[in-house]
Amino acid sequence: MTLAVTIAIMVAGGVYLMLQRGMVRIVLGLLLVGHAVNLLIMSAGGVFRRDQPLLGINPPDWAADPLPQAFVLTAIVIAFSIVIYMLTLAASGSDDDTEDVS
Amino acid sequence: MTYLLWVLRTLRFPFYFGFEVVKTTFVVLYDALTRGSSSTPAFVEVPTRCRTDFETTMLANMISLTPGTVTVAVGEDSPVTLWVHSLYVDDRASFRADIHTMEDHLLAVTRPRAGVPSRPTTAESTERGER
Amino acid sequence: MLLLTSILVLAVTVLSIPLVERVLGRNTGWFAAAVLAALTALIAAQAPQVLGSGEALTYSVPWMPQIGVEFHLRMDALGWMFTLLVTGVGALIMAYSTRYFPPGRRLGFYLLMTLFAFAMTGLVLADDVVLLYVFWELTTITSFYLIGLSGPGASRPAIRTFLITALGGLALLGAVVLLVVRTGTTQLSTILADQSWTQDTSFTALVAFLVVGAVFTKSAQFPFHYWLPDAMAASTPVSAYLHAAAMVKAGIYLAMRFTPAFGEVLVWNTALIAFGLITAVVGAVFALQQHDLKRLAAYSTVSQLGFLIAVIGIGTPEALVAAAAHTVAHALFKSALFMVVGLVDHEAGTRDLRDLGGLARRMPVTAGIATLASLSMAGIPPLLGFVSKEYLFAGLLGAPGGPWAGVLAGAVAVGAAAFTFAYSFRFVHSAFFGEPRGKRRAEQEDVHEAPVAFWGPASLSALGGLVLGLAVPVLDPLVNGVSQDTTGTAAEAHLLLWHGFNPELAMSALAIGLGALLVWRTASGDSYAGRALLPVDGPSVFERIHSALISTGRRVGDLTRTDTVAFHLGTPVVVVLVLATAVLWLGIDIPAPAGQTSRPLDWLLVGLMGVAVLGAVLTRSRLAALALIGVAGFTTALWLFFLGAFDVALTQLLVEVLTVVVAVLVLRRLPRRFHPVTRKRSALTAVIAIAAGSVAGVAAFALTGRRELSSAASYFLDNAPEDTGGTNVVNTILVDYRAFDTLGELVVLGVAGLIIIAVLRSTDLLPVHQARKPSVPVTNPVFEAVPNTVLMRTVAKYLLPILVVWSLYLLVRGHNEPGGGFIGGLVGGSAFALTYLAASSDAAARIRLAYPTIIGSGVLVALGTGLLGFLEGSFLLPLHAEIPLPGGEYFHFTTALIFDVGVYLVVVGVLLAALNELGLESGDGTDRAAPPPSPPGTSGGGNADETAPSSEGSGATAAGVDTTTTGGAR
Amino acid sequence: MNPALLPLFVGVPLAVAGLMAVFTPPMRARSTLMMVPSGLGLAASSFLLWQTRDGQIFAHNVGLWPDGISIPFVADTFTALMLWTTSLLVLVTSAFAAAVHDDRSPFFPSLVLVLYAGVSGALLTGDIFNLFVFIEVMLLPSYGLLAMMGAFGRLRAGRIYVTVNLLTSTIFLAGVALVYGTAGTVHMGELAGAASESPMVAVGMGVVILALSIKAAVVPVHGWLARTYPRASPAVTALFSGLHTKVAIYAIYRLYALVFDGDSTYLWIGVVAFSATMLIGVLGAVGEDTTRSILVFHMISQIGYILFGVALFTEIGLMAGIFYLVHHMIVKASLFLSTGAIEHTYGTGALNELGGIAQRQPLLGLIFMGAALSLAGLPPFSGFVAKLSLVIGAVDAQQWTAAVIMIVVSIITLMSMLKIWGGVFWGKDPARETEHEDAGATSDPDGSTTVTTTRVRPMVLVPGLILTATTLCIGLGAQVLLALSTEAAQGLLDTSGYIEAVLG
Amino acid sequence: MQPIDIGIVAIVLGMAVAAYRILIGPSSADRGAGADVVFYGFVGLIALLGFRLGTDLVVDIVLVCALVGFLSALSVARLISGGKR
Amino acid sequence: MTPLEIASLACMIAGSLVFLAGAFGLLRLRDFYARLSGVTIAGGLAPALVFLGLFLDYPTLENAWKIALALLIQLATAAIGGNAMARAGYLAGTGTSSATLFDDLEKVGREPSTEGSENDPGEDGKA
Ligand code: NA
Ligand code: NA
Repeated sequence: MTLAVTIAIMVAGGVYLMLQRGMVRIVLGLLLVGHAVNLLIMSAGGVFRRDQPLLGINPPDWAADPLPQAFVLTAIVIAFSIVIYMLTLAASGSDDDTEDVS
Repeated sequence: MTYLLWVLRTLRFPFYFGFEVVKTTFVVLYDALTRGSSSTPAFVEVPTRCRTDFETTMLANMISLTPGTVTVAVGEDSPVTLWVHSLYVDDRASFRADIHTMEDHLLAVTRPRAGVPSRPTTAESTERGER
Repeated sequence: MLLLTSILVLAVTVLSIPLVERVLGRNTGWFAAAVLAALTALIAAQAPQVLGSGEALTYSVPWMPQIGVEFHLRMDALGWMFTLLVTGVGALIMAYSTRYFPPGRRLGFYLLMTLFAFAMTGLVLADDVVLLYVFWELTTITSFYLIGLSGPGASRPAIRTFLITALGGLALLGAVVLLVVRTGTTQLSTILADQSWTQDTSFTALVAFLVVGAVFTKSAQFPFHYWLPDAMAASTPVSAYLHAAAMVKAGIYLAMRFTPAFGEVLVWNTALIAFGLITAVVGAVFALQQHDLKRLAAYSTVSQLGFLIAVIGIGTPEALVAAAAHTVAHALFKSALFMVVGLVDHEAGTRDLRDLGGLARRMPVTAGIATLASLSMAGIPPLLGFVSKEYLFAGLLGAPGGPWAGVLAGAVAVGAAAFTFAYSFRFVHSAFFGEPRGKRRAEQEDVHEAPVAFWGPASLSALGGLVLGLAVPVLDPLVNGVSQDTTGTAAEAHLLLWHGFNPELAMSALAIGLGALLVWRTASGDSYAGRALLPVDGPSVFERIHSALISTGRRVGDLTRTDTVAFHLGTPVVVVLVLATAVLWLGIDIPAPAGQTSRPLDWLLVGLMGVAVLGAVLTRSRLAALALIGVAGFTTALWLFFLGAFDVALTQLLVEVLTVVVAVLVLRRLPRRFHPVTRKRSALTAVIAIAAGSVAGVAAFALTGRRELSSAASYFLDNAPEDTGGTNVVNTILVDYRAFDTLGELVVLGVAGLIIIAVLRSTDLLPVHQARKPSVPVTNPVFEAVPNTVLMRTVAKYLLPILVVWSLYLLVRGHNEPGGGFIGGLVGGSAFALTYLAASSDAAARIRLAYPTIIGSGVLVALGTGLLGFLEGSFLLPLHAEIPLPGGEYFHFTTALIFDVGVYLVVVGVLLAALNELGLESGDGTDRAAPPPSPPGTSGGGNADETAPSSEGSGATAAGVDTTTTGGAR
Repeated sequence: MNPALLPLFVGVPLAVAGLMAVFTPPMRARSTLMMVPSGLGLAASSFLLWQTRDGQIFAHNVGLWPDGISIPFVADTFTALMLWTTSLLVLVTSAFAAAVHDDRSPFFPSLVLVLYAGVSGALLTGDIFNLFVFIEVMLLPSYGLLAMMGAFGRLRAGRIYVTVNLLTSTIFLAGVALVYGTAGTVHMGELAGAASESPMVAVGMGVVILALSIKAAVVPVHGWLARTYPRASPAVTALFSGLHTKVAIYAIYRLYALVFDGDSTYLWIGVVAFSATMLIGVLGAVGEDTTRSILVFHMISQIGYILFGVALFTEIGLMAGIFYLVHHMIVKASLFLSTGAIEHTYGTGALNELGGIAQRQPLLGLIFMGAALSLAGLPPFSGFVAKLSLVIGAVDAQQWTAAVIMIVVSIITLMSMLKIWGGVFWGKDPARETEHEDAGATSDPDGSTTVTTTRVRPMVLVPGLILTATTLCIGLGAQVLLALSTEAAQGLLDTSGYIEAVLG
Repeated sequence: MQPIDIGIVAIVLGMAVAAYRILIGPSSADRGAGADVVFYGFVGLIALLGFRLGTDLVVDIVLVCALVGFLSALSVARLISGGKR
Repeated sequence: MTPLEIASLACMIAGSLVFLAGAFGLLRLRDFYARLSGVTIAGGLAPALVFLGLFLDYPTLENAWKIALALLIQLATAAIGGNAMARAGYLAGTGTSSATLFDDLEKVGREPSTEGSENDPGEDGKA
């Protein structure tokens, strides 16, 4: 529930920003939506188990599903790669506006 | 003997500075969390006795870490001049004196042999102290 | 075998044309004519079998068995007749072409003409509907090119012709598909013999309708007739062959071919008779109107094709006999007439009847040919045209639907025939007899007869009409065979020049009489020619539809013709919302949650996220938005901590920090505030956003957390230490179980570094934005870079080694505790970021490392580790070794660690690339020139969006130079 | 073939890409080196195609972890066919890029190779999260290729392209999350039939397929494609057109077959969306005025055709769709290469600024028109067989409206192809006109000669020629590709072989 | 609820307050200062979580945070001064 | 609870409250330079207390040096961050409170400024 509400807030905010003008705002919106989806992946593992899946420290009994964590790690890096590239695009050309030139 | 004193000074130093921080923290918090403000802010030029980058950095950081004061600029000369913004400045001279006290504690640690040199008192700075 | 031979010979001829043409040039026609003549002889020799015994020749070989298509060929009487027309007339035209064109290369023409002959032969021999369609379209395509060969002026007519005939072709395709699906076979003869589908009236009507569409467009029936005159832009040999004798007959052939199926289908009869007669009349009337000999011939063809279609529509054996006879007659006289047009055009330099006249004296042979052919066309005995027209009349009188129908059809036909007589007269008389007229009168003095090689083929064609007229019974087996093939009954017709007084004869006489009257009343058509009879003409109607379609298309394109990114992002979001609404509307049963998914402290994060997101949405300051999104990112990291994902949280944290570092490098080149948007748009966006958020929330709530731990998760938690030697299960997944994901991820990251470099080398960075320039004079001590950065440099000096050591520590321990290549790399990269940030000048900040090399090496290291896995049987399989340590313990070494080193290198390389490419201002490494102190009013009060063009240009140049000294790609 | 070698389809191009980023070889070697992996890939995929032609399926658990834990790499006929086509396109397009010197741009060879590796991985993987990763591996180089090479407006195009694709990838990832949340696995073998059994999984998988549809530019989410592709460099457009949307289509085929079991409940959605795609795409095309923008809209239209095959989900429908897919990849790339050659040589793709090229270079005209006619579905080219079988499939499934749309669309397709033909290959040659003006105005002989001797260099023509020849061969010898497509279609209809191969 | 949750609530509240400062500004420097505070709160919160979740793994994380958090502060400062070093 | 745990808890809660107070300082103090004091509190005393609490909770030698290192780094970086922010704000022309007595920097080189404290013209012209 809490995670779902968080995801809802993030997606709403992200979509709002994404549909605005200017590359930076769009990038920030996409970033936010990306975070939200990462949380969704975590949620997919079932967040009623919340112990760290570190078997040197914890027994596996209540360890969280490690697979979504690996997915999220990969997704974070991929999103980061694209975000820094998008920021590069925002800073090149004539300006960062994303609307038609009237 | 000098060495032992230095060790003691060094050991005392964190407590001195910790106390300074705690004290000023409460002063500033009182100001911030009560109605109105008693602050008399100013940007003050503070000549120092720091010779090495380490000393300069330590002094500037101590000033910055103390709530109510922050180092804004660092001058080029050696010994360096600092420009400090402070919330509570009565006049230049007294503020500089406060900073120099802090500097004394610092140099006492960073200069185990030479000890703390005397404070710079130039005609100009005295003059400036008069508002 | 003969069928295959014919097809193969033609195919080989086509393929050999490029070689032959290289040698023979325009005389390639002789070669082609020889081949076609030989084929004609070969096929004619089959008459005894095909016509005599009535047994069709067949050949078949599988082609596309998956959809039942076979390469079936079949030659019955109908096929025999059309094959002969194609090859015979083809031979004549090819020969004619050798002299029609001036000396020189004619590769395109001969290639296409032989290709056409090939296609047309295939069309009339195909016994597979798909194959038929293939050849049908092939004739269309060759026709298109042949018209287009005539130069720029022919391009629109060629395109119009192509489109209209292709439209019909698609109707044929529709019919083909319907038949194939219905009958389960593609063999034409089987389909036509199959009685099952013809019982279904509506299906039959649909197929008939589609076939009619194909027939009408190909054979230029009203209202598609206009393409034929339009196509006269083609050279005369092309017109003679395609637009008189062969291609237009494809429609006739198709109509005759399908008569067994549709002969009794009302829609078929009605459409063919009605439109055929209309076409006959319209064509004839328009023909008389023409000044251009070629257009006259073209309209005449339209008219004659109308006659043929109408009589095929009757569907009786007698009618089909007439159709067969007239097909032959028309091919002969019309090809002759077209060749005559070419002769006249060639010799007299014009085809305009207003500029011709009296040519008979200069070109007696041509005049003779023209006369002979025209007489046949006008239906004057003893030519073949007379006989065939008599049979046409007889056939039409038998129109189904009661006696009045026959009378009506007959009457209309007589009317059309009268016009036929008139334009035939006009053709011969206005061109060859009387006095020379018009502008070119003087030049006509120099006109002389064409060489024999030029007029020879035409004369053969014209004489054919005479010979066959006189010896018309020769055609009996043919026409009866055709009748047998198309109606199932042999008509047992005996073609005769004279078969007594009968209605047809009277109709012929009437037609000739009326025609003569018409000639007299219109001064052989002159007084009548050139007048507009209809308010519209075909080509302009076509063009109007064409441009209407184009403007519709433009409007369709306009729907998405915008660079507004929000539009392109909004569309998918809205689609998702629509589909989500549909799913919510339908509803899905969901099981109960598998555990307590919420904890009280979580609400703190919900609240913090709410504040951050709301702030980010509301603010118009770029910095605030970035910072607040950063807060949201940190809150996400906190969430990850709450969920027990320490590695992920740490990664998220580091990425967040580095994103900020990179983002500010970009942000300082942009205005302080975001672009303004209208309130209305904000409201709409807010609605979409809230809907999207709700959908996402509902999906997260309903579709997650409702099952027990997955089997994969249990496996990992139970087996990771034994399988991999690591206890940090997440890390073992990353570098062992799913190393392929990680390999992909690191490639993605590396490529991001490369494309940042590549894009910036092809594009200029924006300069630092005016609004962000310091507003303090250079003389102020705050401005001095070197003394003021001493603090950070000093701290950085102590921090750097810690960062490096710590990053390596994180790298190595990752397999068992939070860390790993990525986290280590990010911390290591931070060291470079610190170096960059703390430096007192760009020159000092520049990191002189070849970061593309670092990135590439990282990828190679990771890949190399992956390839090592092949030693034990699989890509990316980690190898393990126990390395003895001095203390008697063992260090568990795995190649996964080397893999992680690759990850580390890529991360570091990319961060270096971003910092150097985005962060540095100018190539010389010195500080930017101090900006002039700007008055407070302008520094902040100006339009945030405005950037003076001059400063932009200079800044861009400065930034562009940067590429010369950074990176190691060179 | 040893299935353990399948990951080399990814590994070899990546290795060469990495090497070329580390050591920058001299120009000439660069061009050659760039083509080595796709050449090897072509050979390997031909072999794979040969081996899988009878329905044999190769699968390998990468890293040798147990079934369901490991990421499987799987190759059946469909995969092999796609790999073959992909390799061919990458090879040919690389040759074109080398001929027009695109490969001299920074990192171009590396980026193309990574793109190739990404596509190969996406085709081979049997794990939907890994599919996500490989789609990203494919996209990242594309982001750069689009924005760094091309004409005016490429940066704007680059922005649209990267943002839309990121959004789409995010939606894809959300779908993966929901699938994992509901089904508890991302392994395609374990997911088999899951969506037809559980509506919850169907929703998650629906999100994945929706994201793939956006990537495939299905109407109404096609606008981004029409705005971005025409602005890249011709070689890049050709490469993208052949690969990107096609990977999405491939994945839709695979996932719908595997996870939905071709559930006919959702058939109507596809029928509506894909019919609209056919129609909107072709109408958009006919309204455009430059070669590439016309071709790009056609791409959208053709995507409707291809996806119709999976919407039908009959053997003939799938077979036709797969045939269409392969045909389309080849033909579209050919068209982009021939018009790209013109654009490269003459500096414009605007119909009203070109003309008379057929007369000057008949071979170029032939290359274009062969592909154009193929695109319009005319015999004897592959497009005819593709369209015929698809129409038969539609009629067979009683999808009358769609069948009619398919036929109507092909005439409009022809119309717009003729628009290019009439504008670029026939008609007045503006260069010649300029020549005359020059001759009249100035006495500078060099100026006019330069104009008239402008010709597309032979090396630039060869790539397009190869592809047009391929479409002709596929049309004439259709039974070969039809047989392979049928085999592929059967693999989609009966997924037990696939499941057995990945789960043992 | 546990006693430590008071601290967690306090820090989150403080972060929210700082976020509000980021939003209202008014100057870029104010926003930057707000961002700094949020980050410090984040570090503190992780330390508190170590107490709450009963793991000293957070010590390493805190160390990393202290090391890198400063980068964002320096970056933002660099932005505020328009890239001026 | 052991006394160590109680001490740990007390330190942590105290640190958190100091942080909250610092954040309120950031909100309430009247100009940017004053607000920096809030930052200093949140980045100096507050983390110091919290870190101490963390150490008391896990009082091992390894944690001792790690936390000591973390604290040193935290203090050093917080100070540098504060300095950088102050200088950047000054460079950007961030306004000062009207109560400000004097500015020695200005005497050395800064031109007279008309900027009011809460109305920062350097920021967001088109507000
Ligand atoms: Na301070
Ligand atoms: Na043109």
